[in-house]
Amino acid sequence: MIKSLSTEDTLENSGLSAEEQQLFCNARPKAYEPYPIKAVEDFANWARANSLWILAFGTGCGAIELRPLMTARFDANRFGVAGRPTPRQSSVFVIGGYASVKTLKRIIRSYEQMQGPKFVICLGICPVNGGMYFDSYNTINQFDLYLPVDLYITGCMPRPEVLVAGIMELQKKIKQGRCDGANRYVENFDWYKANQKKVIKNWDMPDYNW
Amino acid sequence: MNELTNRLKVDFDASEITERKPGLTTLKVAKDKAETLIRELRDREGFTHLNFMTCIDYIEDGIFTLVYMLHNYEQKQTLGIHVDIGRDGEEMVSIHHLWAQAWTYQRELREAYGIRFPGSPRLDEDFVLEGWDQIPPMRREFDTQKFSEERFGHREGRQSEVPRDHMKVTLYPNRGGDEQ
Amino acid sequence: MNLKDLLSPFFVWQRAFEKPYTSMRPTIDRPGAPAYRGFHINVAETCVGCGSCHTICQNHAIDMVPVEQFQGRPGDSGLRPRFDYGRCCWCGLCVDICTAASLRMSNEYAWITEDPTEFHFTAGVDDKAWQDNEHGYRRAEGYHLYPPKRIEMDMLSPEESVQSFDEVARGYNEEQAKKEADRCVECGICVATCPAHMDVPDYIHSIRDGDYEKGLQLMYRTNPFPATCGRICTRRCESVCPVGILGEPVAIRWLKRFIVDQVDAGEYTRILNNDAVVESGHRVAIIGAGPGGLSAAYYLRQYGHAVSVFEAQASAGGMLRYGVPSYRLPDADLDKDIEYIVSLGVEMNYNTRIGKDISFEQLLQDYDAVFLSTGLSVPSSMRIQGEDHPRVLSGLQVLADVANGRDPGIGRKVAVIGGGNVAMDASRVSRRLGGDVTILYRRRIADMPADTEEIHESQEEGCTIVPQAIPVEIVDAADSSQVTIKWGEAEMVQDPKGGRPRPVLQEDRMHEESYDCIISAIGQGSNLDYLSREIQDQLAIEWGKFSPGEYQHTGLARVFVGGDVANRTADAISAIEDGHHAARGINRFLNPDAYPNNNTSPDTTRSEGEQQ
Amino acid sequence: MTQSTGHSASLDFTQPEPVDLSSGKYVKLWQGPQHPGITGNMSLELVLDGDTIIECKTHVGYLHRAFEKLMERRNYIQNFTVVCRIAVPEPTFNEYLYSAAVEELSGIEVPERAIWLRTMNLELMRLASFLMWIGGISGAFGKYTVPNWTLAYRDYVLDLFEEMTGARIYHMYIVPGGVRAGMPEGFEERARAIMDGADKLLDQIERVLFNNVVFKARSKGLGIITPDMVDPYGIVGPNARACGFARDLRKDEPYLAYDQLDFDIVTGNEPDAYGRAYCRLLETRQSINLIRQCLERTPTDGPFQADMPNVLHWKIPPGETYVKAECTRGEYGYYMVSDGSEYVRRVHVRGPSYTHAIAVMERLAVGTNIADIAGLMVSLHTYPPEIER
Amino acid sequence: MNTVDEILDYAIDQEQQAADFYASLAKRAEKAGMKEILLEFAEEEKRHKERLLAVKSGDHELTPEQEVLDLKISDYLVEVDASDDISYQDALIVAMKRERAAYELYSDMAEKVPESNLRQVFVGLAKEEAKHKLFFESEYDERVLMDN
Repeated sequence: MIKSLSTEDTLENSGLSAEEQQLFCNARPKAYEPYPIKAVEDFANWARANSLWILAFGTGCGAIELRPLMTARFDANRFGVAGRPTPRQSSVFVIGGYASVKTLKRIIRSYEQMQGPKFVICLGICPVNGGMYFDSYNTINQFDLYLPVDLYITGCMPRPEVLVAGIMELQKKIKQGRCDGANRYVENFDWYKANQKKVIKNWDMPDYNW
Repeated sequence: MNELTNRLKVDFDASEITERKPGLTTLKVAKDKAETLIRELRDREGFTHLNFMTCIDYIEDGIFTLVYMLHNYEQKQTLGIHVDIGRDGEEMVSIHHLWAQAWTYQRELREAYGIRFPGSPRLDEDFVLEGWDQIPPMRREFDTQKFSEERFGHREGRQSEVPRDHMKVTLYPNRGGDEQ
Repeated sequence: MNLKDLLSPFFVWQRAFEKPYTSMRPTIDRPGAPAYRGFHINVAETCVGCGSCHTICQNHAIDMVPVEQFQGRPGDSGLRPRFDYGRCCWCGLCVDICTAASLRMSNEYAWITEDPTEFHFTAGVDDKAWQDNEHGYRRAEGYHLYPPKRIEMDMLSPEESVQSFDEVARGYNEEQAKKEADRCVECGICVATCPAHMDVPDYIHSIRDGDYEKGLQLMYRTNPFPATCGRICTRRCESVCPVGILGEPVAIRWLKRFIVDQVDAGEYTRILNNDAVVESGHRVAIIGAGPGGLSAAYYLRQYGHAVSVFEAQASAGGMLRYGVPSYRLPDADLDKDIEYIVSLGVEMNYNTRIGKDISFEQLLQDYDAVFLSTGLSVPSSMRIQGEDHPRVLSGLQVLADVANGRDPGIGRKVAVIGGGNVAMDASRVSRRLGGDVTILYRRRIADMPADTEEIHESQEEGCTIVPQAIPVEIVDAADSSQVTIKWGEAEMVQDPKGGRPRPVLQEDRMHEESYDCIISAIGQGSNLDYLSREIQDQLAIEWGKFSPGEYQHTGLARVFVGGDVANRTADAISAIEDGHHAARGINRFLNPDAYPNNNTSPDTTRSEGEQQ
Repeated sequence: MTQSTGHSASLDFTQPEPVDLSSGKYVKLWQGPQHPGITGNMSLELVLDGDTIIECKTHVGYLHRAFEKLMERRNYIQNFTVVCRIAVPEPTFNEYLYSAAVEELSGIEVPERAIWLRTMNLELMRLASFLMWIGGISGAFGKYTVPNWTLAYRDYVLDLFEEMTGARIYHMYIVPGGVRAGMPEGFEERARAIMDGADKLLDQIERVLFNNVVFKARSKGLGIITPDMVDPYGIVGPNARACGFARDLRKDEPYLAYDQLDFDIVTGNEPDAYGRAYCRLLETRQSINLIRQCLERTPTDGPFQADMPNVLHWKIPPGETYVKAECTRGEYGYYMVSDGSEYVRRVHVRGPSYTHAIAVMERLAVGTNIADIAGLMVSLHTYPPEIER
Repeated sequence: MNTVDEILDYAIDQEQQAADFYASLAKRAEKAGMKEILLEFAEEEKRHKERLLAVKSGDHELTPEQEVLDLKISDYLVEVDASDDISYQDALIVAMKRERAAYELYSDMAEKVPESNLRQVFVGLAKEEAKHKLFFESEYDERVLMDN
């Protein structure tokens, strides 16, 4: 099902005017290469795991439990978690439940702008199998068709406590060097793009954003 | 309220005047009289608040019923005005000049049902949808589950049995009312 | 701007001395509230797999999946709910609707995984950490999503009812019927339990829709005696109705009756539209015009076979006519069912006794197949001293006399022996004839095989039930028109081998009482004397009953059996199903080409197992 | 002080001509949906002249889940679980209004105890929502301390919800026919303690935030709603009350037990962001007061659910109704049409943000400094999901 | 009968006679299905015999101290003839009565013999017969008195 990465190196960014094409990077995404020395890579992973910066993008109702998470009661800062306003500074993308097609387009753009290594956590049931909105014409049903996901937290809504647990789980996974979502995206880039374009009908944006 | 509805009956041929509950009355007027009626209610009768504007799809009768819900703060009365229009590309008089939010409603109705309101600003801009390539989704003939299954798919691994059928197959396959 | 405004931000420092909000170990210190709606718990033993949770789930998050160890349990579909936590929204509607109260929720809420396909589990079957959690949401006392109590049926008061043979249950009116029909959860467990597998949820649905003609059509698919069964069915369906687990079961019998009562007999032909039958040219003989025989006749006519029914009595109906008193089943309603069956072109031969008026061998010669349903017509004997006293009557005889309009001559003071439906019928009939009735039963009231309603109603009508009374001897009374019974009290003793407790006579507690008559109603046996010894041997008879094969066929080719004489349950609905199924079997037998895998031949008798 | 302005014919709602961007003088800026200064998930298309906004267009639909369509496909009981998702900060209002509409159409009388429990729930919900909003407005003007207090304190209110209803966010407690459970044991004391703490917290917030010179400087005079805008723009709730309109559905057309509760309509006379914020602060206090009254008067026994038909095939007689309630943002309403079948014919959810976030926002934004746009938006208390549903 | 073995031989012989009785009855049985039932009774008696043989050979012990439930059903039933057209009910009554008679015989003997060892054997045999009686009485209670 998953097509391997094609040999072409550049993207066409089809659908954009020539003028706009110049504004974007035309190269295909690159996979992250671990440091050749394991100790160095382990150290890097330890550092990454302890500074998870979450992109401030409330894509759905899950955002409501992110706020308590970040404020005094659950105080995620002590786990090295912070909210960042821009994707360029963020390493964790929390998908707050359902994603409408319109939002999915913005999620993809934001995700691509994030710098690696980057991780995706899906909250709630809707990204797993459609959840409450399994029959809605405007929400996608399986988030992992469009972007790679590192961790799922079920619940509706997942409580802040389980978000904390999820973040700890993610940290563990990063420290073990098993969070390869971003690399999966690169390796199966064409497959992901095909899926994305199947649902996003007005694809008036670059194929890859950074 | 009775006085008012009686007058509307005479002046605007309002029909189907129904008091749904104390404080909520609905009536039906013809399409060409609707705008005048609403304007008069707003300017003369104190129905200054547009609660909302929406549409009901009566696909079996081939009509859309537009609903304008107006409220009078003084008398604490709400008046629902029903206007029937054809389902197939029929236009409706816009009321965007009467309330500031009316054009938003009209934009929504254009997108959700395909009803056109000539003169209404930004009518053809996308409202909540983006890149929509199907029939307007709120029309009753649009099957959202089928669409969702086709476009978004569902995760595999689900299978369910109907208790009654399961029991028939496992317990009494040759009996019951099916074989005749 | 004033100084206060400038200083106000510094009041923030006040908070430095307050108790901090921060939860130090959020994942450990904060379990869900005691009533939290967390992950699901199902007590799979209690669950009956009705699927109401599946029906109510708006997210389609619940699948009903077969679970090996629950297959084939009575009143259990064998399915259990399987949850998809990629769909569930923890609304708890499944818990609220759960008919068996087996489903609830724990206060666990943490499930984190990398694999989105993991979020499925069959609650109570798959091993999950929260299965034994004590906390969590469960339905509050007094909260229902369907009415737990059934709509009361109008009944004649006991004072009125003993005055005449008028029907006691007056039937639902439309509003009552619709309300009662509304209580059905449409699980269909009743369909499997009903011996005839009637489409209960479907015809109940037709009541809600007000479409009684469709309801009638649905009922005739499996039962050509709806007016009868709507009144006197033993309704095993209601005993398994999941609505009855926590509340009262849906009044399926009364609803069935309601549909029939709404449709005029004259309309039957139009509604059921049986004209389209193509005559097959085959001829089938049926012995016994009881529910089994006539049911077979009805369905054989559906297949287009010519049917001749032979009945020893002067009219059709068998035990329904001669054994069921008219205050339970008025003749008019029985006739409604029978007349429609007969109207389909069934040849009726009344007053014709096989073995006397025509021999069984003759039938075998003249017809392509024979269906035997001669029922149980011989009253069982108590085998105690003095049983042949002239003032000892049999319950069946009393009932038959009353049905035929004869006076059974019971006198005033009556004792009835037995605890089955015949005993109750005989008692209540005696009450109506002016008798003062005492029922002697050897076990406890709870052990009585009669319908609980029947027991209750007979008590209401003034019959005295003396439980744990074992008749020991019958002797002449001082008054020659009376008879005296000696009976002893019984203790219920648990049989070490299990089973229900057995009564043991206590010789030191004996009683003696004189009555105008004693009605013995302790059961019936079959009379198969019309069959020759050779044929009996071939038909495979055990315990005085046939044990037919899968399609009601016997060891003798072309002979099919059914009804009380061939089943263990001995009730009308089983007989009806036997007749229906025999019709199927006969049809298969007569059309071997259409059913290549025919299993109605004598070779397969009993190989498919006895019928349930 | 009901003050009806009538309808000002002079007000002009025609859309301005689009600005000519090719001149190079103006710059177009998209704010959102991925932007920390946006409430919820929506976006603003701004055209700037320097740092002044000269044109604003609101774009919504990022949270569109087609509730009204989905509700036509689910039966009456199933819908009750769906509706609360329409507005995350205030799901209870959806639950109540949906239930009330169904009850009105089917003629179900809700028992006394359920009415009180519902009232208390709605007020708790208002309290939680206001606390979150106060944090929001404070954050929008760059003061990040207060959100830490209010969101943490809101969590205590959510704890009360969790205890009572079994869930923190989507309570699904108010069900057609009544409520799902009574008050748990000891709830009253715990709730009172939390109310006392909330009172104290609000005093601190008033001192720290509302007296704050920076907050005052930035919010006063921002986004002035003139009284003649109120009716033509359909402005309701605290936004209207802040400019002197004493309109509150809880008093004007009392529902549930509000006619038995003692409170006054909060009005203000500063129709700017500060005035609206202060108005909401007072309403938060009012909610606390109302919750205390409810705690005192809610019956502790008796039924909490009306006699219900079997919900699996519940048909409701044909009819239509419009029910409304005063949520934190103003008139929240459900319009429901039934056609006698098991499925609702049409539900329209009327959220106050529909006009606040689009018509009002687009008008008020013009002439505002780009730095204040987040504050302006929060001060209108808009919430996108109730726009697009 | 002065030794244990003699007593046991007598009892075994009694069981064999019973088996023969049912077998001959089965041969003559007219009613449908009764043949099988009577043969089944004969089998049951043979099983009793096997048991006693096992006791004699020492593989099995009698249990005189065991309490056996007495349903007393047979006590008040009338004697019936073992006729050719015997019904199931009557066959059970015949069987119960036979077992009852055997039980009473052994009980009487137990009272009469002075030797406690022999007495124990008689009591054990009586208990054994009581069990057989219980078997048939339970069967009667279950099947014949089903509706009662």
